[in-house]
Amino acid sequence: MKISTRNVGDVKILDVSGKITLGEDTAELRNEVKTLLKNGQKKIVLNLADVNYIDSSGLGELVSCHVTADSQGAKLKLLNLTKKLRELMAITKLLTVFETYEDEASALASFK
Amino acid sequence: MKISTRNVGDVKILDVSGKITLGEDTAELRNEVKTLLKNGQKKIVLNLADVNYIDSSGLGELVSCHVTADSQGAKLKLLNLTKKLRELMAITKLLTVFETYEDEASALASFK
Amino acid sequence: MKMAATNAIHMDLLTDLRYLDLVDQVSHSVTKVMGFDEDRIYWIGMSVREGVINAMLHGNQMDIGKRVVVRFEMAPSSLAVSIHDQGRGFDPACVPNPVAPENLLKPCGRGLFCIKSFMDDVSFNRQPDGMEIRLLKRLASE
Amino acid sequence: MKMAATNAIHMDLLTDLRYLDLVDQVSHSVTKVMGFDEDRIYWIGMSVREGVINAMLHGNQMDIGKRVVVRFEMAPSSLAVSIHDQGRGFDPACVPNPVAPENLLKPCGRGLFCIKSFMDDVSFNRQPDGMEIRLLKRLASE
Ligand SMILES: Nc1ncnc2c1ncn2[C@@H]1O[C@H](COP(=O)(O)OP(=O)(O)O)[C@@H](O)[C@H]1O
Ligand SMILES: Nc1ncnc2c1ncn2[C@@H]1O[C@H](COP(=O)(O)OP(=O)(O)O)[C@@H](O)[C@H]1O
Repeated sequence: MKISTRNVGDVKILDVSGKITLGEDTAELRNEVKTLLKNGQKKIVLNLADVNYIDSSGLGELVSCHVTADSQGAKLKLLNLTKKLRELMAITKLLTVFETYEDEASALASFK
Repeated sequence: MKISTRNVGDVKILDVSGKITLGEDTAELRNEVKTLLKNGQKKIVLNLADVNYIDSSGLGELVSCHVTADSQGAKLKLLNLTKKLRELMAITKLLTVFETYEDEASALASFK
Repeated sequence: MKMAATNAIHMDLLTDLRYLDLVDQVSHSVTKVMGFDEDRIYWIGMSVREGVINAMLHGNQMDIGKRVVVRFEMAPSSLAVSIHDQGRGFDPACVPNPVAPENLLKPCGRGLFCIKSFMDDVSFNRQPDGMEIRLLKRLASE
Repeated sequence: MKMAATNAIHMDLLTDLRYLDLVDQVSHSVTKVMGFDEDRIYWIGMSVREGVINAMLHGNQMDIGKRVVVRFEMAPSSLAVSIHDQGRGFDPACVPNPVAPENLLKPCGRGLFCIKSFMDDVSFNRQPDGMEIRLLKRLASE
């Protein structure tokens, strides 16, 4: 898993790529989000376009990030789910938990 | 396995790609060479640059082509062996049987 | 003779997560040669992976001395995969439902649910020497 | 207990050349996780493939009712692969040497020679129920 971070206005976008699975260093994602929250960041987008594999632990990791953000009064939204990830989140009812967007402009606009 | 044929002067070059293995239709190569010989072709080059896998049956196939050409007073030469194929032909002493070339110009010049 | 039309692959592995990719790759090769489509190859692979993770993590408690046996039985019209660990086993009826509202925000507990969603049949056999979970996928299933 | 540090994969296959790629893929995955380098992964894969071709072709005479069993034993410092068919067997001492001048132009007979070139050790066991050929490759071999 790789993460690179960028700012668009007051929104932080995290471009995540690779695998989010057990065994990969998924704590990295959680820690990155925690650091942002600690620094007062309230608007976070995870761009998952280049996540080519995710398993149930990876889903749990995304849920943890969401829960932590929520508890700090911040918003964490998901951008560019792959077809497989969307299917997985539909089955596990996580689409009801997350706000998801199919393009960056809409994700950004949703914070306005 | 795929074969495409082209003329350079009085030399026929067969660009072979894919696998030359048991199970693949290796007879295709033999038949192609036989047809050329029947039509009086005396100078043939097999360009093996894009052969990504060959097994002992494939080596045998190349030997058959060589033997048939020889018996008709024609010359069959090999061009652009991959590193793996060269190693395999060295081990099986087939480098002593075939004339091999590393670039097309030298292969063509060798017929002059 | 009953087994005559079946190909089988049997993997007897140490408890070590670095074998997950190996199991994954074997699953992909098996389902591919059987003629499953790309989507199913992916979901079966994920299910097998989740099963093996559970066997190593919950079953064998990551004790590298314990083994996980994965068996692929390739019948003409279906694939059966059994995953056997050397742990104390569990009662699947006691596993919380991860899509119940009170569990939706939990960080874990989705593995078995995913397996059940993607496979046609899942059965659990608690045996004296460990837990066995058995997954079935039919080639003709929609 | 002797086997404790060994992972094993056991493939029990019908005699059908369409399983060659499956064996190839398993061989690649196994040698990769064991830490062999790209070149060795390739040559071990080719050796296993040649062995299985012989088992199906010469051993089982392509009789689809007969089986080929391929077993990969992954020890910490070496890989052993055994290939077992249900044929009548043969005497390896009677197989002509393909690099002898009189055989150089023959269209076949290079499979075993390649296997022996690429593996560290090859042994043949003619058994009542078929032929077994056993290949060994050490991780540390040059
Ligand atoms: N092989 C196993 N041995 C023992 N317990 C298991 C096994 N597989 C699953 N379980 C139990 O079932 C629970 C749910 O598993 P799962 O749905 O895969 O989610 P998770 O692994 O995230 O907890 C586990 O927490 C564990 O208690
Ligand atoms: N599993 C086997 N069962 C019976 N005979 C075999 C087996 N493997 C090899 N042989 C014999 O050894 C010979 C040489 O095999 P090989 O070197 O692989 O070349 P090829 O397969 O091209 O003949 C075969 O022709 C066959 O007679």
